[in-house]
Amino acid sequence: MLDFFGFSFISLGVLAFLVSSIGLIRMPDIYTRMHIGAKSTTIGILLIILGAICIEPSWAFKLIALASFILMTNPLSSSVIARASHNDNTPHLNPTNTDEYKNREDQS
Amino acid sequence: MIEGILEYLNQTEVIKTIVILGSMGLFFVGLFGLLSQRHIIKVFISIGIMEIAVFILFIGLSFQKGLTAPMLGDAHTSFVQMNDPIPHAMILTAIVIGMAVLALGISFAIEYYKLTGKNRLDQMNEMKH
Amino acid sequence: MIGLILLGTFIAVIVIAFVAITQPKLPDAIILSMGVGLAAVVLFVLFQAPDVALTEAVIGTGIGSLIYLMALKHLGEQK
Amino acid sequence: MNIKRDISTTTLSSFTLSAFFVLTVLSILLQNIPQKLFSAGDSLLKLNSDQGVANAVTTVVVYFRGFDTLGEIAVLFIASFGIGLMLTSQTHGDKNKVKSNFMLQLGARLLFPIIILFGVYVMTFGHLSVGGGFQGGVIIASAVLLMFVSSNHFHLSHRVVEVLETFAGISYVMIGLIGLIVVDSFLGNFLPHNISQLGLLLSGGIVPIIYIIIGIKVGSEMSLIVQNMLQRSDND
Repeated sequence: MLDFFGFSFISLGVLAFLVSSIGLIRMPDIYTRMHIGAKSTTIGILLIILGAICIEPSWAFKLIALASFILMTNPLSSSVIARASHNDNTPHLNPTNTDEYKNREDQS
Repeated sequence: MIEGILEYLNQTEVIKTIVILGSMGLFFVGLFGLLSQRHIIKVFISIGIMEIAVFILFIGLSFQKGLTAPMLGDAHTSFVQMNDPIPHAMILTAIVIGMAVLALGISFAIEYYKLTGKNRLDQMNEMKH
Repeated sequence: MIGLILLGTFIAVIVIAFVAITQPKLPDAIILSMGVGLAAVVLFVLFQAPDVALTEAVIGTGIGSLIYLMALKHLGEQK
Repeated sequence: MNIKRDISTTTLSSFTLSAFFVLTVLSILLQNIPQKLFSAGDSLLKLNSDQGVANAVTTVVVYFRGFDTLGEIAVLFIASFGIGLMLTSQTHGDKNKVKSNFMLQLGARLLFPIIILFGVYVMTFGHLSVGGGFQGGVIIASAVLLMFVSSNHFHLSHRVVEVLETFAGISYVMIGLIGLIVVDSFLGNFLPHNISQLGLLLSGGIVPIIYIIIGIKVGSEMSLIVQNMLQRSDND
């Protein structure tokens, strides 16, 4: 029974990866692509780790440590990519041309 | 039909042939890049790909179907039915040394670029005249 | 089954390497050469060599990307 | 890319010819591949079973090929020395043109001890599971790289790296010489290594100690390479 839940979680994670790769092809500019890449990759990896915990419960501690590491690094890298592309004056495309970060001074 | 193809691909000779021809193909891709590209970074990338091809050939020839990694674990309690550990040890050090030597080469290229302003192989003609 | 997986991974390695070499943009070529290293990691795991796979993963994508990107920063763009 | 313009016809045709030649020779050779390529691996595995080390690759790297590993570390040291000699930087200005923001600095400061801990784990358990000194050293160097990228004020003390590297090199040779005196072979295993203690942290005699020494050496040299390649960028 636990195996069934594990494999269904892993299938959901793979589905999230599929949706993410379709979105990477369809999205127009770098900001929306970064959104797709960060969000749905996080969901996919977390679902796969949950499935692995269900299948092999004795690995739970290592897998939870891995999940917390991913939860720490993934938003960090996507925010760094967004800031770098904004500092580089990468153009926004038409549906996403709201720029709330423009008039704000850089305070490190 | 599909089972026949899978059976054919699982034979030891066929696996060794796939390893040899595949790594040879990867080596030739790297050699093609080394001969056709002119930018210095592309040349270094091609050399890295040729290195990886040699590593894959070395590890793949020592692989036998059905044997495990040379390491004791939960299921293996004695050193029988294991792969050959010597190629693993040699390639492990070769990867580290290869990356350090690549960094040394790139530092030479950076200093050359600071002195002369040339970063393409067809412009480097000081020795010609 | 392992023969089919090996065949597919070798084809993937060769295709990624060819695309990386004939790529006109240098940053894309660097990222794709890291992809060649990751596919080689998959091959090493299939060949039952986990030590070599760990070394290649750490060096090929950690320090190697730094060295190539530093070279890109100093050596300038193509043409 | 245009193949006809970039490559001359002679190069392309000779390339094709050589590839065709190699494939022909290979197809002849591949007619009779032996089922098992004979090597010294089986007898080495048999020798390995009285060392008290679970990972056979570690035994081969540190114990059977220990003298070669000493030479490879010397090659690594010379490469790091050459990079430091080529890329000397005189000025110390601001490292990055754009200041890194608060979130990146905090995240890097949080992640730095975790990555160092993981590197030390990989280094210390090299004789019991996957890993070892080379991998752990490079992981520590990648943690140093993260701090260099994120923070403007991080500086690796040259004196500390020098002391660590000298200590590692000298103690490697000293342990080898003690083995030469006690067991009559260079890098002989003079500490107790009983097969019944397999699985404990201090089970392999001198094998884990030497792998930790290799880890310190590789980590400090790779950190120096990272520092030299990044510091060159501030005086363009």
